Amino acid sequence: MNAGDTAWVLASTALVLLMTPGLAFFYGGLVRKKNVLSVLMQCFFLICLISLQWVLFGYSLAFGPTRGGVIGGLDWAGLRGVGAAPFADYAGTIPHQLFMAFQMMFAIITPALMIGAFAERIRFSGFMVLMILWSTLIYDPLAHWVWGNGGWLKNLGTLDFAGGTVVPVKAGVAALVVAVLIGKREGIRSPRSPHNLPFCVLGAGLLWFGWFGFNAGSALAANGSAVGAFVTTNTAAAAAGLAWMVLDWWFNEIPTMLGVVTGLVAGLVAITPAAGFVSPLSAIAIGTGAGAICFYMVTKVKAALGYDDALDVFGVHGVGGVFGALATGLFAEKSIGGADGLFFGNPRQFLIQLLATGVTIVFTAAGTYILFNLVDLLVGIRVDVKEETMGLDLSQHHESGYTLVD
Amino acid sequence: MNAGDTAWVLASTALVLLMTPGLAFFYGGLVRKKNVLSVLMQCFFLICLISLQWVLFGYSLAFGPTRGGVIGGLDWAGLRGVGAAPFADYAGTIPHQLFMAFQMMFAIITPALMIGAFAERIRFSGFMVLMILWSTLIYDPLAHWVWGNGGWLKNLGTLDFAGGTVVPVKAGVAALVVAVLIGKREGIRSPRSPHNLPFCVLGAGLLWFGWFGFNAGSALAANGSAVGAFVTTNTAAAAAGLAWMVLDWWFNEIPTMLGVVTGLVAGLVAITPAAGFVSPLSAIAIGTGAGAICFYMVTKVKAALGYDDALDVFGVHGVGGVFGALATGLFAEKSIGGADGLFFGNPRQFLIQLLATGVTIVFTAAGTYILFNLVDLLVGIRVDVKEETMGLDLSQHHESGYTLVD
Amino acid sequence: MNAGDTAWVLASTALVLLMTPGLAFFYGGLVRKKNVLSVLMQCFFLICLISLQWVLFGYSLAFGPTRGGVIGGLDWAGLRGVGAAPFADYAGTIPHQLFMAFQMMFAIITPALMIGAFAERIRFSGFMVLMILWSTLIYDPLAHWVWGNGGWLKNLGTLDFAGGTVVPVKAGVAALVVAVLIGKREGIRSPRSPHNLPFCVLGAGLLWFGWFGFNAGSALAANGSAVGAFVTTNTAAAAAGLAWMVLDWWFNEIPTMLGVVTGLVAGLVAITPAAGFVSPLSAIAIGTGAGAICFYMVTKVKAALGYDDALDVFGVHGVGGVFGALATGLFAEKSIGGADGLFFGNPRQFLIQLLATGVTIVFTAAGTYILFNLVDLLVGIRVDVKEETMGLDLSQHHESGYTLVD
Amino acid sequence: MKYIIAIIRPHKLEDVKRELDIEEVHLMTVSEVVGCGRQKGVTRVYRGVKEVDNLMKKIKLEIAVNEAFVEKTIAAITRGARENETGDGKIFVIDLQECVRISSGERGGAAIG
Amino acid sequence: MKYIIAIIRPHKLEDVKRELDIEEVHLMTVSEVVGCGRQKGVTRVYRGVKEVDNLMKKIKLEIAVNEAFVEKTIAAITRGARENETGDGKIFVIDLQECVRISSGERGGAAIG
Amino acid sequence: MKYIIAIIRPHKLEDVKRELDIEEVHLMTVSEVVGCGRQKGVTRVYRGVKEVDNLMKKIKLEIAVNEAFVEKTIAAITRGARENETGDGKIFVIDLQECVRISSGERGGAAIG
Ligand SMILES: Nc1ncnc2c1ncn2[C@@H]1O[C@H](COP(=O)(O)OP(=O)(O)O)[C@@H](O)[C@H]1O
Ligand SMILES: Nc1ncnc2c1ncn2[C@@H]1O[C@H](COP(=O)(O)OP(=O)(O)O)[C@@H](O)[C@H]1O
Ligand SMILES: Nc1ncnc2c1ncn2[C@@H]1O[C@H](COP(=O)(O)OP(=O)(O)O)[C@@H](O)[C@H]1O
Repeated sequence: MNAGDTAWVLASTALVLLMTPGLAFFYGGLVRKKNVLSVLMQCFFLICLISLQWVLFGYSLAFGPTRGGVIGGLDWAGLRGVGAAPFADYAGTIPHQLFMAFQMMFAIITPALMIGAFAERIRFSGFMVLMILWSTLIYDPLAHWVWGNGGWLKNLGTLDFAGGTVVPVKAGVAALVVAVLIGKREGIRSPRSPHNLPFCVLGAGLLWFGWFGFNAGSALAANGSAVGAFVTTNTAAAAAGLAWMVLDWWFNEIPTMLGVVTGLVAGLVAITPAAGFVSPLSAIAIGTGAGAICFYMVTKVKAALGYDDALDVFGVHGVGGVFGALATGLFAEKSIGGADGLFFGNPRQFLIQLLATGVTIVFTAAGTYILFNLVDLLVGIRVDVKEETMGLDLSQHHESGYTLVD
Repeated sequence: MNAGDTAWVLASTALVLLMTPGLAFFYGGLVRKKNVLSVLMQCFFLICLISLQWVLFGYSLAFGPTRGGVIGGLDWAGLRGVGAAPFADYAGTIPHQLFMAFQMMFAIITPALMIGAFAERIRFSGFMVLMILWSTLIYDPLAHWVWGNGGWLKNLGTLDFAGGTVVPVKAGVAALVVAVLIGKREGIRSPRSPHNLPFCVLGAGLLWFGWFGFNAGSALAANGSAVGAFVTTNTAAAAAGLAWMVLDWWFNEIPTMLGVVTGLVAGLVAITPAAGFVSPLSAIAIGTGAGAICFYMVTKVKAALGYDDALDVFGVHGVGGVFGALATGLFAEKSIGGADGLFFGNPRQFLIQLLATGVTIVFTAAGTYILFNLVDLLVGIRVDVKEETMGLDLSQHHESGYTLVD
Repeated sequence: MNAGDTAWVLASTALVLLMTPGLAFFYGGLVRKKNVLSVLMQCFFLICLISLQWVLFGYSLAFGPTRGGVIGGLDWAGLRGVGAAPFADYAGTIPHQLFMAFQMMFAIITPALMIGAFAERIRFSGFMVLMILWSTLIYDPLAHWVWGNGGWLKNLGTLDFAGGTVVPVKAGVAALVVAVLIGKREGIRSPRSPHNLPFCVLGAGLLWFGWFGFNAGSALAANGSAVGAFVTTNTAAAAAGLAWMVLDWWFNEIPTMLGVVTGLVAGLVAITPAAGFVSPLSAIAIGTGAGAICFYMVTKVKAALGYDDALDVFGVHGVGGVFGALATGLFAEKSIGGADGLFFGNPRQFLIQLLATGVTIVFTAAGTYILFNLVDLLVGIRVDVKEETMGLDLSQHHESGYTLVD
Repeated sequence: MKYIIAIIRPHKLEDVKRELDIEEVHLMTVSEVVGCGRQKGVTRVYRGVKEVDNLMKKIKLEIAVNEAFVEKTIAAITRGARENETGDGKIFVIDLQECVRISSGERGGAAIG
Repeated sequence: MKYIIAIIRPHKLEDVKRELDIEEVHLMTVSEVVGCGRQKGVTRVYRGVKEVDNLMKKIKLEIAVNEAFVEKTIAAITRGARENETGDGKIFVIDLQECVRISSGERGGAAIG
Repeated sequence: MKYIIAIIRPHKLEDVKRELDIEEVHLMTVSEVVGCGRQKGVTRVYRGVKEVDNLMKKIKLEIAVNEAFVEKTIAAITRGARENETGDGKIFVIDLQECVRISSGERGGAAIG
């Protein structure tokens, strides 16, 4: 065990925990005043829920001794045997329990990312049931495939530095499915101004800060790989923020604050699978590409298709994630992370990335579709019109974000 | 000296510093608009004040060479002799000055916790004097007894991983005493809606984040004990947040955002003395218990007794802290932290915990009672009615939190 | 390479990144509602811009192999050769790329500090061009002189622990120059109440938190020097916050929240160059001095001179920085940081500090003057009156911070 | 001339504006208010304690019109705001003596539109 | 019918509502305003610079009532809001020509309550 | 007595107050509103999508005055608020029947100032 590595992964785990409150504010600032708490509540509920689920059985399902490459066994349920000693197959220099905790934070933020898609119209009880099922039946298996010891996608040689396939692609695709199935918000004809854009910016700042833990922490050590991931993360975010800004200027005469923070989040998403595998200059390319593609998705494609992905989870996380996963297969360099991508002479890697991403998309979409319908039948997922116009804060939580007169 | 341990404790110290601004927002969001700055101001004043007091003489009183197990001598006043070399009796692998700084952050947040009890009606000058005296005459001696080399409670074998006795119990009890003595707020017949619940949630997020430093940092090393404390901390917070949510649902038909954040803070409080001594599954029990007991205190007992503990410092921190200190004596496991509790065959530990908690309560209550009356006599602790209805921001600080027209 | 040191500098780098969002809120809360986004936007734009500039060529200009002590060569452009191996001349125990990333965050926050001076009236396009030029032509060379291997001021023996000369002095002086040249805000006869003082306090909290990375991270290792810098940083901030509070009380009958946070930032600024060279007791002196001098500047001198430094960048950062740089030459102690100051019998050090500060002031002022006029000519730096009265959020970014009706 | 004050449900603002536009009433002043009416209030929970708050968020419209527009305006607001339930709101009509357009100094009916 | 506008101190809202309830006046519209009156303003300090701000936070009530209730309403507001000091506020009474309940289309005195 | 309601541009508040002070009109109530007028709205961009919002931020003044002050007040507001452009705002004058000073119980013209 190495104290330096442990110190960095401890700090990283705390940083990734902070991302979910950051995300809560990033999303919370964008909705209307009457729904701000519902977004925060969903995020905090997920922190609490998954923290327990993971300790009780989630970690074991995702990372426990494999059952045929498909799912982990329950051998580690309740963290039995997951203690201070390192488990070398995952991380040889830090306590096994720390690896577990670090992964927990990923399991928390993935469903949290979806919240933006069905914001302002989901029933809290339906949300709860959906999330419990989704985390267990979709997230945990997929995590096992890509990251678990013996997982079949891992065995294929998929590159996914910090979970760009598992986390944003999955969240983005599931978000799209739910957004389409739950239907459009009532009476929203045009985008509504964010009720508190500074909150959104605060959230973006915390996300950027926390993402260093997400990506550089994924090296699971305080070493050159962590540093490399740190630098590519920062670089891609910056490039994507600027890319969005330039496109905003080009198409709308002026750069916007929301554009910059949206862009930078797209960049963070896209660099995630690639962080430890690519050079800083490739990170500029990936970031710029992510900014541009997500801009196009959100401004053009979404309008054309007409689904109501309230806060653009699919457009930013889904699309950015897919782009990043594929870009990893293009820009990876053996001298940096141990494997080459297409641009460095290894087309096979690109095909593997394509396959892994495809599998993720199909499995997530199908699973989410089934779960949604099941939960809708049993509990009901959408609030009724009265509750929606009144706002979810009052109707689902009997609270208001702010006082009007006090 | 170990660089990895030093790195983690440096990071933890910064994290614990951040808890006080986090607390400021947790509390600040709950008061009425006209008092938000007074709460923030009191928190920041304490950060500044105790930072100096601790360097000048507080650390020496609390941790300096003992005078009969009762108080530290002034040998280390002005940090004389407290330098880069480790002081093995406290922490053998990090600079002595770092141990001092880490403890400083605890000395800051303890009185800050009390602010919620007398919020919206305390005179700033009275507050200042009370806090200077309280920190020096109540906090420092008690810290010496429990943590100081040769402190009499420490010698008895009290278990207190991260200060669950010293910090929340003390703050909670003192808060209750002050809340009762200062009297109820003017014209508050029913609970007032929080003026900015998102601020409160932001504060809770920062507290959770910072609490990793508080508890996992208390291992004073980047090792398995730190990791264990990290995991139990997260688990207990999650369990307590969910427990409160379920009770809210049961009694009030609906889960609330304020309920979840209140619950999770109760969980963080309760796990604090136990963090490095119990298993993650015991942490679930402790968290759930803390959530339930604090819910009961705040909704039933407080209403029955009728004191005006404005932001429930006693109900959440005091009660949660006492519960946690006793639970440590129940759930501690030798294989984890070196000592067994009642449930693992060692009833003596439970009795020690009971004694330490009892001593803390009696000493704090008596001392706070005396200091309050003294300061009230000399300076006056309560604002007059005019100042109170005008709001403390304007009357005590000549400022407003927000512009109405700008 | 040392994992513990790497862990701490990784964490520090993330902390320093967070300072710029912190600064954004510190400034953003102070302006009027209609300009809040413009301030946030400028801060985030700089994070993105300098992150790329630094990777592409900025780092190489500032730290690359020297060309005569005046500027770094482009040998390291695009981070060529800046990899995982340590570069011993800068930091022997952490990856070279990490040193680069840590320095990047300094290059980001320096121009960001200036934003307060010309807030509420700068054209965004003019701002962009000015910042690109300023960073490249003023920041990078000066960084080279003071910190670069072979830089001429470094060779002279200037003490500057964490960039107190390069960062705040430079930003403060440039801010004053721009504030004077751009002219006063329209229709501002008296100070305007901050539109959201809690945001300002939030920003101050994040700044304090992040500054631990800035100063203690500058040790570039997790060692006694880092711990010493950590403690002096905290102490000076506290002393300065209290100093301002006392002066506020003295002159205005009452302590203010804005006063405390302004004071503590002044303290953080002043201790920066001295952090690793002075004792905690000297830090109290430096902090107190900084609080007092900045109070005097902001309340008296500024009013007398009549320039419109909207958020007192010069009064707090410029003056605090100069004071700190000189105080380093007074209070430095060989036993702490390897060099003595005037008070410890080495007047030469004070003269060197004087020279370095003087050079910084002259070079920055002259350079900023030229760049301002150039950019004003080419792009135009000030918005027209219509845009100004409408607010920069709407006129420069087509957005509003908050909804009025939603 | 009349000064019309209408209190409506917040989410009806867009519908009301659309209906007013149809009637060629384009000018108005809008603000957020809280209303206490016959409508049963909302339940709020604060740390496990439940209570009823009878102040509901509403939108207030102020519209100055010439006599000829009064009934049209009332009708348009009613169409846009109605859900046929308690809480839909009220319209108040007050006599307006004078109206001045600041930019031109015009007065009376000419200044109103 | 009359349209009554009252400006009161913010912390008096609950007292005024209680007094109005006693008089069976339950309906009203409430908003936050800032008032500039005879009351000496508040001192504000901004970074060491002191100035007096004469805009004070107030609450505005709007209450439409039938003639029979006018004096009762004025009396109730006065009882609830009075501290016998400058700054207590003002009550303004305006003639109300028409009142429409949106949900039912009722008009006049019947719609008011 | 008259009840004057003025809608002005936000940044003109200080100028208007100064002009009113000159005319010895010191009392008023101020609030933030959004206005929909002839003034072309503002363009807003939300994640790359542009739209025009015709609700502009305005300041609303309410000033109760005795008859003798009506024209002076209108003139003062006009002087302070005018930029000679669409969007400058409007002034509405309504008949005020009664005015009560809460602190003293005074009524009518004596209570107004
Ligand atoms: N007499 C009144 N005076 C002032 N405001 C009123 C009056 N009656 C109703 N209102 C306003 O209209 C809103 C709707 O009134 P309410 O009684 O709930 O609905 P309805 O009349 O449609 O049943 C109230 O919240 C209040 O703001
Ligand atoms: N003539 C007026 N026109 C409009 N509002 C007024 C007028 N007089 C008073 N007000 C409002 O009433 C509030 C209280 O007035 P003030 O003169 O301070 O109290 P009082 O009349 O009780 O001495 C003011 O802040 C203002 O909002
Ligand atoms: N008929 C009206 N009824 C209510 N408010 C009005 C009316 N006309 C104008 N306003 C208010 O006055 C503001 C300025 O009106 P606008 O038409 O833009 O300016 P102007 O009349 O000076 O050209 C509007 O934003 C609105 O708030």
